[in-house]
Amino acid sequence: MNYALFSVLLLVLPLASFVVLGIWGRKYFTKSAGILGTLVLGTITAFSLCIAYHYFLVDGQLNGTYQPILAVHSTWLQFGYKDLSIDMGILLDPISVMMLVVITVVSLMVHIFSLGYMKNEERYATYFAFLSLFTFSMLGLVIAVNIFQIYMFWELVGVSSYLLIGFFFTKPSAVAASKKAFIVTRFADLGFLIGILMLGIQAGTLDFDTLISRLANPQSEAFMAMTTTGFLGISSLTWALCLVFMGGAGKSAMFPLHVWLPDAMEGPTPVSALIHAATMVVAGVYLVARLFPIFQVDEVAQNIVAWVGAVSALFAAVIAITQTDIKRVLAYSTMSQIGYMMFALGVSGYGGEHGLGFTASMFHLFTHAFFKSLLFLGAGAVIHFVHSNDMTDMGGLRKYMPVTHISFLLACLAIAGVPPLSGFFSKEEILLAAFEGNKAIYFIALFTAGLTAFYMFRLYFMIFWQKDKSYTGHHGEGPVSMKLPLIILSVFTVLSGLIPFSHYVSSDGKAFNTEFHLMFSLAPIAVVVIGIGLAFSFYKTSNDKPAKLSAAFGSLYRSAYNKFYIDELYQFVTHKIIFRFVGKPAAWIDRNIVDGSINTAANATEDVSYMLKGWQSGKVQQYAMYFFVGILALSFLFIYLWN
Amino acid sequence: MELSQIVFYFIAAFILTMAVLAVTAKQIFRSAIWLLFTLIGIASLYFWMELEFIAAVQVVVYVGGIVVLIIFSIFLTQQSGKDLPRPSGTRKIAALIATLLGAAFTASLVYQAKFEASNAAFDNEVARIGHAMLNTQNEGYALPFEAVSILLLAAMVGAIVIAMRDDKEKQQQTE
Amino acid sequence: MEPLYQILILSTALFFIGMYGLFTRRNMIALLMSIELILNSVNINFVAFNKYLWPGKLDGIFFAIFIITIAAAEAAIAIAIVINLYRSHSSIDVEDASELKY
Amino acid sequence: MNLNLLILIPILTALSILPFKSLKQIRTIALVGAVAQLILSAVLLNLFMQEPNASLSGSMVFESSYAWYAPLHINHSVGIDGIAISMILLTALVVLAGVLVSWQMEKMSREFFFLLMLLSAGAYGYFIATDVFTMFFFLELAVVPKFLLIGIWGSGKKEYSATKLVLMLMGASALVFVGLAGLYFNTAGAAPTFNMSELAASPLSPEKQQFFFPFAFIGFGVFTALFPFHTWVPDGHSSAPTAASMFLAGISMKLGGYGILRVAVTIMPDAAHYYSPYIIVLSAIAILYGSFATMMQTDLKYINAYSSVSHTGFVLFGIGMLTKTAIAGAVIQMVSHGLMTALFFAVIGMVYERTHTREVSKMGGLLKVIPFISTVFVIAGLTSLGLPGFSGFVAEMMVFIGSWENGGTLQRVATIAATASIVVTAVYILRAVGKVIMGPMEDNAYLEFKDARWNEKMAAGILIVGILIIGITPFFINHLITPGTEAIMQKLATATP
Amino acid sequence: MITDLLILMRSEMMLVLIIFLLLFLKLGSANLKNETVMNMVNLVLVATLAVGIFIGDSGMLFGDMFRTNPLLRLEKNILTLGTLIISLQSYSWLKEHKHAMEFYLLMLSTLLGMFFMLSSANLLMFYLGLELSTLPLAAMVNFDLHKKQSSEAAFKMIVSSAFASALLLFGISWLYGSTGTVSFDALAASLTGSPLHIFSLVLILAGFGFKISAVPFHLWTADVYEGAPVSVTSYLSVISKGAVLFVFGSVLYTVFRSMDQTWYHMIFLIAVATMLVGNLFALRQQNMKRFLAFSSIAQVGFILVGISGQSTEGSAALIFFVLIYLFSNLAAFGVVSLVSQLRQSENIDDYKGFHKTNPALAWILAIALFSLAGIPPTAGFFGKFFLILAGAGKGNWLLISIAALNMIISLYYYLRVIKAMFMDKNESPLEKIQLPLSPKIAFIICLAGILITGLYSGAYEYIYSLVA
Repeated sequence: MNYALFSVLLLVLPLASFVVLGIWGRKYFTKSAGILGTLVLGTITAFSLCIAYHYFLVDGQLNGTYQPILAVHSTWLQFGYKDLSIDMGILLDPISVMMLVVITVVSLMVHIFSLGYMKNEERYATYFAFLSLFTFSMLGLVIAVNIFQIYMFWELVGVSSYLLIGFFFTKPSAVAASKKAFIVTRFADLGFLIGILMLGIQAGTLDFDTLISRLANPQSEAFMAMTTTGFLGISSLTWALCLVFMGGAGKSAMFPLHVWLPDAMEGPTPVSALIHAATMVVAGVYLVARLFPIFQVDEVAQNIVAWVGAVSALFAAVIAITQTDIKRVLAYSTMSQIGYMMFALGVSGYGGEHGLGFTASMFHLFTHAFFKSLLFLGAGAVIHFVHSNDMTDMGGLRKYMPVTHISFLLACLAIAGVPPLSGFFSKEEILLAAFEGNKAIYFIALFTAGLTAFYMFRLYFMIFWQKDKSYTGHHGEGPVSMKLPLIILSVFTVLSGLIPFSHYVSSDGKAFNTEFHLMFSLAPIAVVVIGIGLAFSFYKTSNDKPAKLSAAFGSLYRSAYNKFYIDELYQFVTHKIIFRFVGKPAAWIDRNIVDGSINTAANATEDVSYMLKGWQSGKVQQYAMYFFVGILALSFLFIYLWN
Repeated sequence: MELSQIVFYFIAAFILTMAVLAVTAKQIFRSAIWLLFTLIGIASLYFWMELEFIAAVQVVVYVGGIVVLIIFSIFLTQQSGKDLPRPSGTRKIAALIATLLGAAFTASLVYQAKFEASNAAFDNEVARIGHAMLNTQNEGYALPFEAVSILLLAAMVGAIVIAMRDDKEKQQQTE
Repeated sequence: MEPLYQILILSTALFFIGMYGLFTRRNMIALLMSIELILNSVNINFVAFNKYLWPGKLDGIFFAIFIITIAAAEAAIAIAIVINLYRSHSSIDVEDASELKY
Repeated sequence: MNLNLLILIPILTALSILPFKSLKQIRTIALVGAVAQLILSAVLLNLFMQEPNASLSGSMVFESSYAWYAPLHINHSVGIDGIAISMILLTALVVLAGVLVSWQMEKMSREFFFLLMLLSAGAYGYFIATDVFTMFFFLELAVVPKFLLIGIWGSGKKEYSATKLVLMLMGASALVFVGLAGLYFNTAGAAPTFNMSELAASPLSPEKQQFFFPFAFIGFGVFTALFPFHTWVPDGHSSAPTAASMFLAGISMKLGGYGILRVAVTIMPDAAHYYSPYIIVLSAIAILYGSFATMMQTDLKYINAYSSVSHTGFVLFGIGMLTKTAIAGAVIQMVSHGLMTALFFAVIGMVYERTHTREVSKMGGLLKVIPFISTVFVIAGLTSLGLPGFSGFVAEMMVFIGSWENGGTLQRVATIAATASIVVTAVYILRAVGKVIMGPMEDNAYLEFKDARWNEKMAAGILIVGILIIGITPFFINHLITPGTEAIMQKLATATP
Repeated sequence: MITDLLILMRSEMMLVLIIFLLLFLKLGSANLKNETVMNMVNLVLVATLAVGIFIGDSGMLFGDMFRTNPLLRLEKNILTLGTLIISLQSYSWLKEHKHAMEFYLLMLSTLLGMFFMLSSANLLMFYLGLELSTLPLAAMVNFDLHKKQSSEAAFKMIVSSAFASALLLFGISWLYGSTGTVSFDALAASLTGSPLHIFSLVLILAGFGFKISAVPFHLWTADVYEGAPVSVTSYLSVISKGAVLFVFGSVLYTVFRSMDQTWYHMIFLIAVATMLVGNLFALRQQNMKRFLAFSSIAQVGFILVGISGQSTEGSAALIFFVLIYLFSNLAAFGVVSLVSQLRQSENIDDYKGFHKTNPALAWILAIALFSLAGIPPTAGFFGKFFLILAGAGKGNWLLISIAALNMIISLYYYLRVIKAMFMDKNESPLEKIQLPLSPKIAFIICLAGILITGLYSGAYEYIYSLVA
């Protein structure tokens, strides 16, 4: 089949809808914008599914390994150094195709959901324009052939997320959140950029395949150069990879660059579902997966990835337990799940069975996308119903919104990892990989799994059980456009786990089998059951146990509740230190020293002229004397000194 | 030393004393008189140098012309009677230093410079001078003569215009 | 030869005496007198040089003559100006004629 | 085609403005003139692309030369290469936009447009000159009208700013003059000359170069806001009327960079190698410190002015790196920053015209009432923080890559410092956007605001198109300027580092 | 002989003619209207210019008392042109003046004096020309008969000039004593650079310095310029200064050729001092005339830089610049004289809001000032550029840098005036000024000069061909 045509359309259509809706939207498409956007998304979803079908099941494979296909490829900007150039193109390989499916499907669901959810918004058209822009940039990111291309779309998704978080631009909190999100990720991207510079200049290329082939084999001179040279005793390859990973960590809200993610929940809930749950936040994971062969040859870098992932997973889970804002809980859970994916990559080996972690990570990315977006959309429906984000305002909703209730429950089970739902399989593979790769991380992961089950069901019970509050002016569960996505996603949630993922996605493109030993699965399941049980006992009905518990944990609880004061730390560094000790002085110096000295010079000239004015005394005899003294001086000088 | 020397010294002393008096006298009228004597002394110096013509010009123009002009102007400005305003001490000292320095400097230069005299006799017959003055060829001074005449004319006109202002128009202006 | 140097010294002395007058006298007419002294000393130079060093031509003499004439013209204009000044603010003190300054 | 048309058309426009009185006639003539300039430069570009030996590295095309002051070997000689042509296009765009935004210039409109046209004539003449004297002539021609533009039509402490700007720029050109005189007399050629190609062909001895390079470099550098001689930028830009600010930041600040490339680097390559570290350090300071200083500004025009300091820092930075990519990046950055900052000043002018304030703290929520202008504002902001798809990104990335090519520690450190500025840029841009465009509406009087008029839309549109063309299809301009940069690199290669 | 007189001295003859004509008219007490007198004089000046245009002849007259050649002829024409412009500009001032005839008589005799000075091949003739061009000027300075300042200025001028010429004579006398000649060529041959020669060089330099008002011999300038009637001021600042500059250049280049090392350094010092002092004093002036006085001092500093180049380019640049300076300064003074006619004062504050009421005049003044500041496209730019370039030929980069610095300082105060005219508010700005015909013509000539002389290189190339 013609990959080029489809994949190009895949990019062009959303871009076109963005331009059209962006420029003429508020004039001509005030009502129809949603439909238009959704139609476009439907089309490209069809395309991507068809691409996936063809790639995975028809002609992607060549003697047992999936070949990367360069559907489109052209030089975009030629540099004057070696044959260094930024290329634009479309690269189709298992992970990118898998991502295409995820992105388009989730995006389509979000579009449909938004039809109802955003109906009475003033900037309805703009909203869909932004969604299209995001979809375009996200797709561009995953099909990138070139590390610089990925960087460019990286920035684009950043800005579209900025625009969408700040969509309710009259809310100061939203504005602040959007700003924070952009700046934090920008800071991370700084590392990414420098990493790119190091890798690109050393390898003399920016294309992924060439880059990987040069840096992943220990014989190439580029590899030699980068491993022999170093800084602070760390090889420059490690530096480069860590800096690249810094960019990934920023986008994927890994500790300690996660601070923007919870605030990003200020955006419209569907957006959170799309960007901050399913797609953009996993870009970091995707980036690492892209460069996996290189990471895989560098021990240190890979360990850093693993540990950052593990720590984030635990850290986020702990915080999630204490939060009462429904969306924030979900945000932290997202962070925790992405932590899973990260350390899965971190502990993975390369090739076949050893590449289990890689596969697992991708698998989890895949499943997580569905159940997490489902959770968010469900939360959106709830918020739409309750007009509040705060769990304490909710309770007993199962009676009012059954569809939401069921789908939400399914999603909770999935994320908790209850068989036979999708989450179970992916998480199981991750734990297996961790068990083989790194025991310490395995135990952290196991513990975190329990925590996950606990806080998810805490959430679930607090929303749908307990005694119900008085819901004023409520208007039913919402239009079908909001129910439909929930149902579809529930289906995905239930079934996507059954896909034999390792046959399609693996570190080296070769299919392999993964089998589950019941013995191994016991531990996780037990942990999950404990977690759910605790949650049940604490939150099934409202009682004072939670208060007791939190009192028992005391300071730990408080600091967890305050997200371990990370935000305060950032506040301190940025405002107190950067602004006060760098910015202010710079501005002051500029006005008073640099500019001051120039003004001083000017004034000094004027002063001198006032000092001298006595020479022009108006007394002709003095003039005559100056005259004569001048003569004497010149004569003396030139007769006795200057000869 | 022979007589001419003595005469020269006498004349020199006379000129210098008169000059000093002229620039220091308390009353303007007196200093005018001292100036007159100085000029006469210089004339006599020319006589001593056997340059009768230039001496005569000196006497005629200066003594007969300029000094008279000056004295007239003194009368016109009714300054004859009272004492002159005295210059400030600092000014005096500064001037003294400057002039003495200058004098010493010039004198030293003069002594460094080796002027070797020519013993040829100096013919300054009035006839020669007169002929030269009207000669238009080399060695001739006809053009300078004309130039000076125009200068004198212009000077006269200027002086008249400035000095002979009638104060009627002044009143017109002040009104 | 001797007389030349003595005459030059004489003229130099006269020159600077005149200059002293020019610097110190506060009466405008006295100022003019000092200038006359200076010019005379220059005359002496020219005449002396012409007589003792370069008798061949009459440059020095003529210079002297023209200087004398110009001195006369100068004096005429200067005195006219002084008189005018005296009329406009009945003083011929140099210090009073220092409105224009700085 | 005869390049002198480029000088002639603005001057003729200026002169034909003079007899008219009413604003309507005057601005129409000015607009026609500006459009003519744009068309002319477009035609020029087209011809240039067809020119066979345009791709031959470095050879100037459409050259013509008239003996001007023959006894002094001074000629009025002109010619262009890709670099010059991109500058010319930039000028044409900015001038057209400038005419459009000053559509309502009631006060002394005749003089205003006259001076504007004079300025553009100066800029064109400067960019096409291949004789250093001609170049210098047009350089100064493009300075002094600004005094009147700022002083008469400006705002705030305009007289002070105008005087400061003109004095600093003329001081700079005085330095340049000394440098030029040095070149003129010390060339290794037979006779003293001002002709660039001859000067480049028979360069000065390395010692002489080291002596005269600072004069030329600092002189031109002041135009490009070389630290610490950049202080004319904030005051001048913020006091100037919109069109003048656009011209000032959009074009005048590029004169310096262009001059450095043409005169300092090309003619004195040895000295360029010798001084490159100093250049790098100074410009890195300018980039970082400029952006930090911007962070503290509260007046929109000051924000943009200081950010210009930081952005034009990249020009000098790229040049200082002396690698082909970096120099190409510097050139693209000149064009890009020209368009971007012109756009920014234009939109600031539009905002100011409505809110009558430029204090960030006194505005808010404009997006609700004037969406078009606000969108343009955001676009300008995003360009300035180097978003892919806009021109700024391309330029900065080329500079970064080109700088990283230098293995030296100093260069690496400086590059990292420079890259750090993109974060700071994001901070101050988003602060401005967040306060002015987003956020709750500051004042209900806003509800009366009218959104952009057609001329404002035109102006913004022209510049945005320019920005997008560079941002989305950079290979085009890159291809355009490559021969020029290669020529410079050849000169540098001849020198002994 | 007679034919020679008529041909070689034709410009001088024309002047003498008009001088005596005026004299007889005055003596015949024919009471003509001032307009007629002026028109007559202007006509004769035009005629002088006309006869001066045919250049190609050179020769000596009266032994070595008078010589002429194309270059001198050109210089004389420049001066005549300037005098014509001034006489056109002084229309509104002289219209009522009682002594218009005498004024012209004096002015023309000074012009004649300058011609003699230019043509002199001989210190005597040079001295006479100098005095002839100075003494009547002193009288002219006093021509505002009832203004106290005017006569004070005149007094200062006559005293300083007498003193200066006395020192000059002193120097000449030493030269004469040590060489026995006063003719330029002979002197050039026999100068040895002995201490006495250096001393006389300094004295003669001082004599010149007084006339061109170079520091430290400049102190009379500002006071006299301020006190004198505007027309006389412009005459002083352009014509008499210009003439002496021409002679100065040629004397240094020919007579003192053998001592060029010495005078190069003297000129270096004097130039630096002149530029700095002139600019620093001009900075804070409030009176327009005084301001222009100091600016003209600074200009002389730049000219000295050019002279210090000691090259053909140098002397060409000198003449070229004087020509441009003539146009620019006269344009400026023209506006100043109109304003002072109206306000009886020349304070810069009078010019606030000038552009509101008199845009044309404001632009003329602005262009003139730009030309003085050396801003393209005015001719001043080229003049300054070539002067400093000539100076740079010596490779004295210190001097060049100082000159460059001074260009900035000078620009600052020129901008002050422009600021006053265009930017400052003023509740009582000058009323609209009606221009009579003759000043109009003068302005047109000046503007044409300012705008064309530089952009079209013909003038310079012609001068260069004559100098080389």
